[in-house]
Amino acid sequence: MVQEMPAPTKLEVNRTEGLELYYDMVLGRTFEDMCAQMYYKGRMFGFVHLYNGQEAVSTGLSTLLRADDYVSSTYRDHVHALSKKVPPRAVMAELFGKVTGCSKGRGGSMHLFSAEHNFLGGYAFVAEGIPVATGAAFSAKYRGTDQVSVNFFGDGATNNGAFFESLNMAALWNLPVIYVVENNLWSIGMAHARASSVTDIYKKALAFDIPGYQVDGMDVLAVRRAAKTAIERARRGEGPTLLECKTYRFRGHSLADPDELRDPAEKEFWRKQDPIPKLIRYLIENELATQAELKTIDDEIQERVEDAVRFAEDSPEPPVDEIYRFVHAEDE
Amino acid sequence: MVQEMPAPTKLEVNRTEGLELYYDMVLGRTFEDMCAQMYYKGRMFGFVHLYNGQEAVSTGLSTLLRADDYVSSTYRDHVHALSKKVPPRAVMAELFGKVTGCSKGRGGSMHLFSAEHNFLGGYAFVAEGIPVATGAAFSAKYRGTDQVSVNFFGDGATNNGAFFESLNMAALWNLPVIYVVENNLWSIGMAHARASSVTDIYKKALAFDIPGYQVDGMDVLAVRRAAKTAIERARRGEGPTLLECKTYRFRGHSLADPDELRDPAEKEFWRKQDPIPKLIRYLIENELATQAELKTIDDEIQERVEDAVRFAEDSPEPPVDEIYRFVHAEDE
Amino acid sequence: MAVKFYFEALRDAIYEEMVRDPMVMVMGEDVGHYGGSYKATKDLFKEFGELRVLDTPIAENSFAGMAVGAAMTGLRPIIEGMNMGFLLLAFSQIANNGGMLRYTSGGQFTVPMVVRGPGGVGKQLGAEHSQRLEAYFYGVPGLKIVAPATPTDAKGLLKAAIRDDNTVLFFEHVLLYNLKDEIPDNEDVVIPLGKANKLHEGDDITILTYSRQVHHCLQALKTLKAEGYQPDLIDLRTLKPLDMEMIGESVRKTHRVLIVEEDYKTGGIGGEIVALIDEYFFDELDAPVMRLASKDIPTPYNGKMEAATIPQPADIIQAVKSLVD
Amino acid sequence: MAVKFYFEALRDAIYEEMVRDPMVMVMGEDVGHYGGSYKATKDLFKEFGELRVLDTPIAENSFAGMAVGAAMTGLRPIIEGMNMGFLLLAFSQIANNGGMLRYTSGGQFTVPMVVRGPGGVGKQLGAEHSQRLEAYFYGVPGLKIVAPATPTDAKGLLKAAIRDDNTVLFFEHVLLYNLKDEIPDNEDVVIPLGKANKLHEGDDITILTYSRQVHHCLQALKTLKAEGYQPDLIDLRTLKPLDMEMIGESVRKTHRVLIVEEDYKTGGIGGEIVALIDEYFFDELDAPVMRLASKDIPTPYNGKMEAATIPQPADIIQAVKSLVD
Ligand SMILES: Cc1ncc(C[n+]2csc(CCOP(=O)(O)OP(=O)(O)O)c2C)c(N)n1
Ligand SMILES: Cc1ncc(C[n+]2csc(CCOP(=O)(O)OP(=O)(O)O)c2C)c(N)n1
Ligand SMILES: [Mg+2]
Ligand SMILES: [Mg+2]
Repeated sequence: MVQEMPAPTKLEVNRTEGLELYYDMVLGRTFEDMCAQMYYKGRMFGFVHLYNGQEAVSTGLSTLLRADDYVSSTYRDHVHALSKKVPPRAVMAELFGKVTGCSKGRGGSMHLFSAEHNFLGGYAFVAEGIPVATGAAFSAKYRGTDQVSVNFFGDGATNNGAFFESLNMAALWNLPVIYVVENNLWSIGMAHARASSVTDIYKKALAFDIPGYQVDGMDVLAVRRAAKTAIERARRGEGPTLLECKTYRFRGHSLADPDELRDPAEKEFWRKQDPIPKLIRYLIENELATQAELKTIDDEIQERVEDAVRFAEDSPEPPVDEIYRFVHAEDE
Repeated sequence: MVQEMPAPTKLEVNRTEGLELYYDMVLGRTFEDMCAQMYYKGRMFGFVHLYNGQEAVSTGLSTLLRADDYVSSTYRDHVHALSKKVPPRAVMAELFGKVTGCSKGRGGSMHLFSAEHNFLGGYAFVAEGIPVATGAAFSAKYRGTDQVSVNFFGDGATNNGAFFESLNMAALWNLPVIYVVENNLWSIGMAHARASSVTDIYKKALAFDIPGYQVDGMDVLAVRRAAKTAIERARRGEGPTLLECKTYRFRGHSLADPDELRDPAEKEFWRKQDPIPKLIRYLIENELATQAELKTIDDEIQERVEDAVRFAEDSPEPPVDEIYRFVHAEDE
Repeated sequence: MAVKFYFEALRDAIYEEMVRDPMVMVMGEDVGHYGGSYKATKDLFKEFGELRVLDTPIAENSFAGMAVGAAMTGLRPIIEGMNMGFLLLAFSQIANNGGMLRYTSGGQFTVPMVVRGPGGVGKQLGAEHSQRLEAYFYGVPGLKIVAPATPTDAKGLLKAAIRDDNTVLFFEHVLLYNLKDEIPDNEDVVIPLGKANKLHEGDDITILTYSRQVHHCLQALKTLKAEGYQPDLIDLRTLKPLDMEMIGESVRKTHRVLIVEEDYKTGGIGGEIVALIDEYFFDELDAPVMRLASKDIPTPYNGKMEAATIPQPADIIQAVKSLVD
Repeated sequence: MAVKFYFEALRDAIYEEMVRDPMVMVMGEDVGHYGGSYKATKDLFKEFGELRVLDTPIAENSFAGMAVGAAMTGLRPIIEGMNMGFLLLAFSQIANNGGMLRYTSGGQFTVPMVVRGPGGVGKQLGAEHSQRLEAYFYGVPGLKIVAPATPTDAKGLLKAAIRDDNTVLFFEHVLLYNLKDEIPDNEDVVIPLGKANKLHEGDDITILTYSRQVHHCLQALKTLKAEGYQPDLIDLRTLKPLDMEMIGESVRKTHRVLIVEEDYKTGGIGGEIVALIDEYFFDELDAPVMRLASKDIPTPYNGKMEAATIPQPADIIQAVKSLVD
């Protein structure tokens, strides 16, 4: 069941699609860079985990999803939320701890939520979101909808029991869930090969008799290709898929991480795989867009992210006297 | 890495070995039948899980172990303790809640322990003993001994996260541990095929790149063959092995279980595989023993088990005023 | 009225709620074909199908997490812990998400899940099967905790728990499943969470208890009444939130309080109740609130030791006398 | 004397104990190459090797269980929870085996394991990273629980915990790692478990606190003393077992008690302390023991709300005045 992906057909995306992928990846990158600035300026606190380098994964998956599909993530969740169309304003305001944030200032970077966008949350415990996403898929099947549940998590999470327990149940009941492993080769300071006795994560699908794919997570088109296959399978009610995306984070684990253990040569190697320039080359070579057009998009995004910051800055904090609000379902 | 076992060589055991296997299996069977009687007589309480039918697994493994090797088990632990040479008197007395019991009357059926015999315990939570056994193996490696750690658990435990987490760590660090799955096809009322998306448990070894074997758990010689390979590998410091023994329990899950869900035909089929008659045929055919000799052993064992009951009956209960004793390491 | 066992009352509650609301479902080990370890879901799968009465593998952490995800997206899962102790394995999902997710999501998501199963000390089940998780989970914000002592309460409180939009931990007692009781039938018995139950009116002492210890208290009550004592006996029923109204009203009347609980004395719920009574009614107290609880030890297997571990009617009688006389 | 940070003091304790006893080892996520999330094991693997300073996969339940098995067979493992909250995933191994196995085995096995790591409320880390497990684990029989407030205590108590033959939960505080302190060096600082520490002698009120709240109390103390108050300030240091001797002696002197704790008020350790003080010293009390604790809510991310969640020096000052005046 560990399968080869179909070879790419000549032109995989049209102009509109290509530009959408570009927009989503650049939005993610720009947003995260801005977060770093804001963190160092003391505008946001706690652990902030940035997504730089992994954009092709979030974009490759979520641009193919419907609004009523579910996405859940980890503590590295900003960009997964953005790709699911949670507005940058709402995410930035949350990071600023403002009441206009997507979790009303209560959640913070590791607890982003948006019911409106079926974004089921950032989960701060490793592997914690895997059973939750499986439950959302169960719920879709139970209610007889054809919604799909996509869950993003890292290589480190695949050594945790919840990963195996969930894949088994998803396989048993043919749940419409896609487990997307963002294998960025590291769990903070723990190299993947030191943590996993079998480093090819997609092969673990064999233990549950579900399809497992490994794709270049630095190539948004490759991710998209696999995503299409997995989403269609889930949509048809045929069951779960394990999708391993080989990728890399361009920054430290979190903005608090000195990042001293990763070999500079390794970082250099992966920087060259940056998914954004790769897509640019594709768009230009295939005449789907011009440099000028892309520049316009960049500026538009830059302005949108700056607007998000202004919005966050200007938004009020949640009133402290509402500190007990939302503890129980009774309080609206 | 999922391997075929070497074919049986003509005569696998000599007379002494053959009789030892016979003695150990019959002791287990006789002891458990006596437990059933005592339970119905109200001599023991709580959940009592009998091992009838699975004797070839415990015997096939433990008769090859050294006194300083470790064995750990589940709540279905009486016979695993006996095979590790914990005296029937000490086990029966524990089931009677007597101070002469192997856990001094504090543990009961699901919590048998014997430090003297390196029997690390019954564990009442499913899969709970798997990491503990892995830790004992780690300890052996750490201390530089060549001790081996053997852990018995059921098919149901292989759907629990601790199973996967532990196999991964044992593989990473090449720990001298043998994971013995007693696949008796059922977890209480849950059929294995309804609980595991891949029913061949030995294949899960692939996910961790360790050897996995599947053997006929109703054939003590087959189990012994696989056990030898796994124990030698562990002893040489080459790492863990997953050993799936296909077996069946002849009684309900526990003495409280009505056992209404298992098909009579299925029970009948497995009864025909009874490992004890199978070994008898082998011993007789190969002229390793006579019916008369075996009968003598049966009587000897019957007497030994009755003696264990008398011992348990006559033993005192732990003094209630010692109820706080052993909570902390400080109290001897 | 119909005579029902505690386990039947639970089953009736689940059955009626599943009929009433198609989003109510059950998941857990052996809840389907086997009917639940104490028969609380017996044959429900035949009527509602295997998806609504879902037999799960032995994976407490993940099926609890699945229930969270299902509850966030419209279902009302009831998860059964074959023994509540096993849910130690699901502590993070229950605490982080059952208890806290609504808050961290700024009120966007609710997790209407019921976590039910047998708790308490049984008949020589050994330490791991005799834990008292109501105390371990007590501090987790956002959770409600219930522990019914009778078939009627079991039914009425479980129906309320299923309809509640918060995560509710519902502790049944392993020794109460075969308790019989008259229950009003063809009628919708719903007992609101957070309301205690006065079992005997008296004015010389307040006895606060829950679950199986209610029955030990009722036994003690017979003797005590015969000897002229008049305890105000209260079954807390809901452990979190506590019914401070009924407790206060009673304390103002009796000025003496005895707490009888099966959980460990140290770190038990009794300590919290003592602190609350001091905080609100200290001047009403003629004597320190007394806690009669289980000894701070893993439950021993030996029968006599096990019996000595938990409060017995004789202990209750003695405690009441020591406080009143 | 040498000036040390709290994290250095922890590292020194581990280092010295590893030198002293070859069976002492460390396991956990990123304890090796990375040196521990708060550097408490920095570079130890270089000196002791990767087996004695073992980097584990992210599998709390199983590496805790591994530590149990290792401890039963001769090792003295120190396991680090990268954040203590993550050990909710290891609750069953810690409770069943760390806490109860010695008892269920009839005293045959001991589990000399230390479970350490950062707890408490940090600087906007969010709800899941700001839990207070000392309260959740408090009831588990057999466990000892420690929570040092200073570098000296961190070192001395950790060494005692490592030498203790019971399983000890050792709660560091995420905001104390960079606290500095003078520590007697080239000397074996071992502070016995179970002994509290008197930080200020006074006779008008007893303040009982632990971990980071000790520092909030010390801040409050400055103002209080300036205004003529003389609190008897006690750092509990070991939360289980409690030093009832020092507590009692103080209560007999002051007749008033304030508990300042960072764990949740409901189900917190304070409730237990109130109940114990009532049980043993009720007649000594001029007023009900007061609990100043965190609000019963998941810790909000917003900074102001987070600050309002836990007790602040101003709250302590006000509480003392309300009790003494
Ligand atoms: C249960 C749990 N254990 C440990 C942690 C601490 N922690 C946070 S992220 C992380 C590494 C996760 O690595 P990976 O799964 O590969 O995701 P990545 O950070 O690389 O995206 C760890 C150990 C946690 N948050 N939750
Ligand atoms: C963590 C946990 N969950 C559930 C149970 C209840 N339980 C006891 S035995 C059992 C079935 C185990 O089946 P298997 O692992 O196949 O072992 P077998 O009983 O067949 O020997 C279950 C669910 C338990 N003891 N521990
Ligand atoms: Mg990673
Ligand atoms: Mg089985």
